[in-house]
Amino acid sequence: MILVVLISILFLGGVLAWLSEGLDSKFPRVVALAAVVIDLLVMMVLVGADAEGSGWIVQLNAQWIPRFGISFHLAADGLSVLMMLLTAFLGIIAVGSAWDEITERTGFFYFNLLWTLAGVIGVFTALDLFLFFFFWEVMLIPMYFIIAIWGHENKNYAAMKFFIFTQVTGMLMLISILALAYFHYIQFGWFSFDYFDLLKVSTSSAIEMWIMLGFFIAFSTKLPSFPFHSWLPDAHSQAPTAGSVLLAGVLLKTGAYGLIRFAVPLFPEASMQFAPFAMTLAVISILYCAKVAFAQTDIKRLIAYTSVSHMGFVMLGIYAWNEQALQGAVMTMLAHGLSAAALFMLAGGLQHRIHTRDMDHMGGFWPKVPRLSFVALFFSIAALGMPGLGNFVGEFLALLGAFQASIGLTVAAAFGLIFASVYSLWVIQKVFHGVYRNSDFDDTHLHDLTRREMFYFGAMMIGLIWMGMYPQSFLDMSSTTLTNLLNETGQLLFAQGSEL
Amino acid sequence: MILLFYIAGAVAVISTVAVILQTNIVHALIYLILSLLAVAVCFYVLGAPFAAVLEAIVYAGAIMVLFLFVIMMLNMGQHSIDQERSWMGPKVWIVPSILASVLLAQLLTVITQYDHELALTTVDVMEVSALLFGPYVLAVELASLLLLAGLVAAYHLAKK
Amino acid sequence: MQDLIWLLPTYPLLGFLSLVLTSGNLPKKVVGAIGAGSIGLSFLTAAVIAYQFLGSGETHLVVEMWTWMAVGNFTPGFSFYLDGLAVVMMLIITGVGFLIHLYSAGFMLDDPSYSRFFAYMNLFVASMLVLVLADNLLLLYLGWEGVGLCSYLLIGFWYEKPENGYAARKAFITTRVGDTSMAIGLFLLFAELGTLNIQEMLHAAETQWAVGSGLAVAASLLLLGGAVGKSAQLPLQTWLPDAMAGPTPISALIHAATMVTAGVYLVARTHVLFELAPNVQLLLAWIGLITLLMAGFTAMTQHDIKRILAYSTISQIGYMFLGLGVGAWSASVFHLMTHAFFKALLFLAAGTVIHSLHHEHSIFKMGGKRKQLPIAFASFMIGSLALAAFPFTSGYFSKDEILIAALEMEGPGMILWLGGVLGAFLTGIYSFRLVFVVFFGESKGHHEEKEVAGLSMATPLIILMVFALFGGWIQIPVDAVFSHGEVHEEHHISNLMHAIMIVVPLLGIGVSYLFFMSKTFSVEKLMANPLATRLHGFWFSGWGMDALYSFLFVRPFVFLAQVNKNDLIDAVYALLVEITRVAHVMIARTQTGQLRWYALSIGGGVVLLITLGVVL
Amino acid sequence: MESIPIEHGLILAGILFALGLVGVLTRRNIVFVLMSLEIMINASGLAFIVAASRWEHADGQIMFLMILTLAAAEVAVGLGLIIQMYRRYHTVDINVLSQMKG
Repeated sequence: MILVVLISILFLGGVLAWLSEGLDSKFPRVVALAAVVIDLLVMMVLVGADAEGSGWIVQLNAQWIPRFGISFHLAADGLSVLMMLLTAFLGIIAVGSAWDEITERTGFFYFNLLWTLAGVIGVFTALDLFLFFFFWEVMLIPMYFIIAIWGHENKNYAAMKFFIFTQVTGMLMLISILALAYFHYIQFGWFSFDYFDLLKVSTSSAIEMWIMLGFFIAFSTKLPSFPFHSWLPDAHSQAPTAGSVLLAGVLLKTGAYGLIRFAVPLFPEASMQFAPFAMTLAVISILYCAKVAFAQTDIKRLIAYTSVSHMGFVMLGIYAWNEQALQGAVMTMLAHGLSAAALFMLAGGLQHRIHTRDMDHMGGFWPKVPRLSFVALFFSIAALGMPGLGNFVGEFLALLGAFQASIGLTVAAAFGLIFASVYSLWVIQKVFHGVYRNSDFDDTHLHDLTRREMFYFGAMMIGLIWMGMYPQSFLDMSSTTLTNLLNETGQLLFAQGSEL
Repeated sequence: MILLFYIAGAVAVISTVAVILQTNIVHALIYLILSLLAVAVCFYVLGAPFAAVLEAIVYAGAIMVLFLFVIMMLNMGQHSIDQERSWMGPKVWIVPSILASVLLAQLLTVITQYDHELALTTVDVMEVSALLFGPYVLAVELASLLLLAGLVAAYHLAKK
Repeated sequence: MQDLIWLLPTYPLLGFLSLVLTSGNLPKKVVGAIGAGSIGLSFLTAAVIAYQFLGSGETHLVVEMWTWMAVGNFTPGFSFYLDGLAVVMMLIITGVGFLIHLYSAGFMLDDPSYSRFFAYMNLFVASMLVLVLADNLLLLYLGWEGVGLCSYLLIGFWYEKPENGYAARKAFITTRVGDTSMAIGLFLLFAELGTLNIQEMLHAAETQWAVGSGLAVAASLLLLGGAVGKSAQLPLQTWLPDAMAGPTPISALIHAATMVTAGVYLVARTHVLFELAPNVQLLLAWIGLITLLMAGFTAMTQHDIKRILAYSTISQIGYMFLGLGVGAWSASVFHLMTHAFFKALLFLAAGTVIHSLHHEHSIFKMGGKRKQLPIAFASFMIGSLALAAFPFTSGYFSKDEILIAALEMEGPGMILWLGGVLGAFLTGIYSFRLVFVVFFGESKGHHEEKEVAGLSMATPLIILMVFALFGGWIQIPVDAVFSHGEVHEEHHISNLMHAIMIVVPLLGIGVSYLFFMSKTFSVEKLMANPLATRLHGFWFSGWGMDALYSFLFVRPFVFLAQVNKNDLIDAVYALLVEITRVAHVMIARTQTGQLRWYALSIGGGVVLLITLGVVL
Repeated sequence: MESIPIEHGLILAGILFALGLVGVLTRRNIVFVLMSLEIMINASGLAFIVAASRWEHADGQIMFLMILTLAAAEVAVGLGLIIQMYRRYHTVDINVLSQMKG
């Protein structure tokens, strides 16, 4: 029941925020903040809760369309709770980053923001594939509006690209879901979209591979992974800051979550066969996007490409499919959620201050905005995988696990660590170091971080340090889920590393 | 009887050619009626007297009268004949003629594959009606609906 | 008291945090007090701990803080491990570190970013202490990366100059290449041995791996990669000379005394692995030898005072690697310590010189400064003597031990020894070239300068002078650490060899004297020879390594990145869009709105269909 | 018993159909177009009658009746449209009506 409450708070909060705009254009943000904060507080109930042996902390299964075996099946285990916490936390951050930035049609903006969050929480808890697909779409459409209405100069193109990429691949997933339900019908004589039922479906390996690919493409587009990543830089560079925060921090994680929860467990054999390709794609993502990132001059595009690069570690970890690798993937998701969100907020903040995203026009900001610079330095360092911060734990564990699956690919992926330092330091050099020159832009609004901004960044910094120094609190939450998944799939993936 | 079929067929073809070549719309309409009547004769010869009668009454009678009314309403005089003439330069004939002859050639090649003599047995009204109000009653109902829809549409469209 | 070992990195870390959180709002005196004081506290604690530890007779001590992460059987902890080696390292770091902090408090006084400087310095010391005290490789890696980060931040400390930023990035990225190799080594070690705890890992390696087995070779090679990156050895040595862009105390602390020797520490710490892979160990020796010679030749040609010292650092670390390579573990660590003394001394003195002469770096624009800069002169004199291994200075003892160990080695030992002796000869030349050019001869420019040396700057110099002179008599308590690897026996080295080792550096100094002091030989004449000119140019550029790497890695990377700036993959999707758009335009053109055209199309379509029907 | 080869009947239908097509494609006056359309419909009706004659059965005639109904409805609507068109554009030239171009 608590899951329904969590989702409906956001849905209702969204509606309420929209309505409250009629009273005052400043009300929606308060309503939105309240909704997300309440959501986070309610979620805390789940954090300490005991899970049964199965790992499911809370379940809700109600009939929805029994004719086709579609049920309203929500459930949360440690992994879901972890992802939901990230969602709510970044939700607060996103509301905060939009606080002053969004001044037009605020009601509709916060409506979209909250509905996206509701969709994401739905995605993280749905255990009926039809319901899952429903939430998958719910988080997509409001996001489209956020980019298309409050975006920057090229917003329509970016929003459309985002929409088409996710929608087309979402369709592939829908086909796969339907095919899976159909094969369940063939095998058992009745329709079901329920996760646990579909786990039992067995088909010929060729069919399994095709259905799995449908899921894989949808999830790896969302992740995103090479070669489906090209919507991300456009979407990020055009989206308003809050949109970027949600996109990088939360929406990308739904792809990874989908891979962990659905793509691999539903099709263990096909995934096993496919793992070398997936890992290769992950490595290409890591290296290729790191290289492209380095060449960018638009700071938001640059960060977007680094996102793709980092999410490559997630995919690498997932398809290595052992405990260290999976934990690494989850940790990377969490840590990247914070660090990428923070970097986008910084980029958004800079754009808000000087009205440009072009790094060629920046330089020498350190003495002008020391706090902002320090924060940027911190998160860049986090992004390049400095030990002691969350990203390192994630990437190291992912690589450590991947090494046991494939030595060659892991070695290649490790080069991503070098590239990461190349582009991260390049940003610092271009923007904050060097000589300050203000001929290129209007610097009247170039002021240091405000108290409110410092609060948000401080929270994220503490989060990252916590993840880096004592990741155990997070690892413990997801470990039951992950070990169960590993046991269910029979420790299948090539543990000996001889495959490649 | 056989001769009648061929004569009627020739009349139908010639008058149809005249229809599409005519510039005066009323003349064309008369030729069309002639063509339809000739086809009605063919029907009769082919053993379908009921169809022949309907062709004469409904087609040549009712539908063509409708045309006539419309032509009268539009009230196009000599001006329109000149216009028609100006629209019918030699160029406009080329592509349609080629296309039509290709189509005809194709039809002919397909048609000539069948080799069957038509016995010209009369199938009279009785048989037709029995079928019409037997197995095809649903089709009749649909046809009535269609006519009703046509009626409503025509009324609506012709309204000012 | 020994359990309080965690206080060592905590003090500087607290210093760092307090300086960061106040973000430069504190008065400079307070900043200096926090910055140097935290290290001073660390040093005191370290001294007490060392005293108790050595007195207790224990071989090692583990202090567990908390489990860092526990994933399956991967359970590295935040745990500290103290043994003789760690004691030596922590004392060097806190001791020399404290002196350098003290010096910096005076040296950096005019800098507007005083607080930022000490914040980074404190963070560095904290990381470095974690590095040497870590009981597992992952924690060591934390310190390892932490010092790399601080090195980056401090090289680029004066960020307004783009070339400083470039040098900083170069340093970080080059060492990162090595770090990545080390990280892969960690993966391998964990995958094969199931633990990253150093002692357990070494024990497991000894029992599971045969000598010379492929895994041992791979693991030790990968770790070696990390070591050569951090310690600026061939082939990753190019960053260190550029790293001199940072403030001089940084060069003293990070790029001479502590961080660059982390590689030596790592190899010494995991020496069991290297003993399991004799070929890699030999490679270590060769790397050391080649590096020390290359750097020695280069040092002779430089004229930036700090670059000379930088190359000399590379060269001295080459000695340490040579020592590691021939199995003289404790000798290498010993040299590490003495080097920390005299090189810190040299750098700090160079800082005084540069500071006093208004940021003049070129030695040829100095000259005859021994009167004006007496403390610096004394420091340089003593430092250079130690560097050149003048008998009974600290450098003499440590270098001697390494060379003797090389000589005793089977196989290529003689060649290694000869190379080492040649290196000593070069060291004599370049170190005294510096002294003679800067402090003797006629005075050039900057006539009226007085030495900038407050109490806080002079004290460390004097203390370091004492250690550089007499540090060679210190007994380092590392026997227990390397006990099973090293056979302690009386040296059977003939007196002739001893004599050679004593005389050769003196010869070097003599040559230097003839060229730069008495001008008996003229450098100009030598340079008249085109071959010499070319050789000079080649050495001056650091054997062309920078150009080579630029050609091999930097430019292709930048080129590829620029070529693909707009993301080739996006072009694929753009092509898809373009095809759709063109098709749309073409098909839209058929929509003429002309009824007859549509009818014609239908007719044509029918014809086509029938044709198809007939044909098929 | 006298008889006609089936192909003759079908050929007649084919010729009429082709002529109707030519008319539809050439004429610009919409009334002529509609008339030509009638010719084509009628031709297909003829084909059905020929088929009915072939099988000596009434089904073909019923189909003709259906076609007849269709033609009646079509003409009614078509003529209504012509009137509308003439009211709005004062012309019967179908080329004028090309606003639906892409």
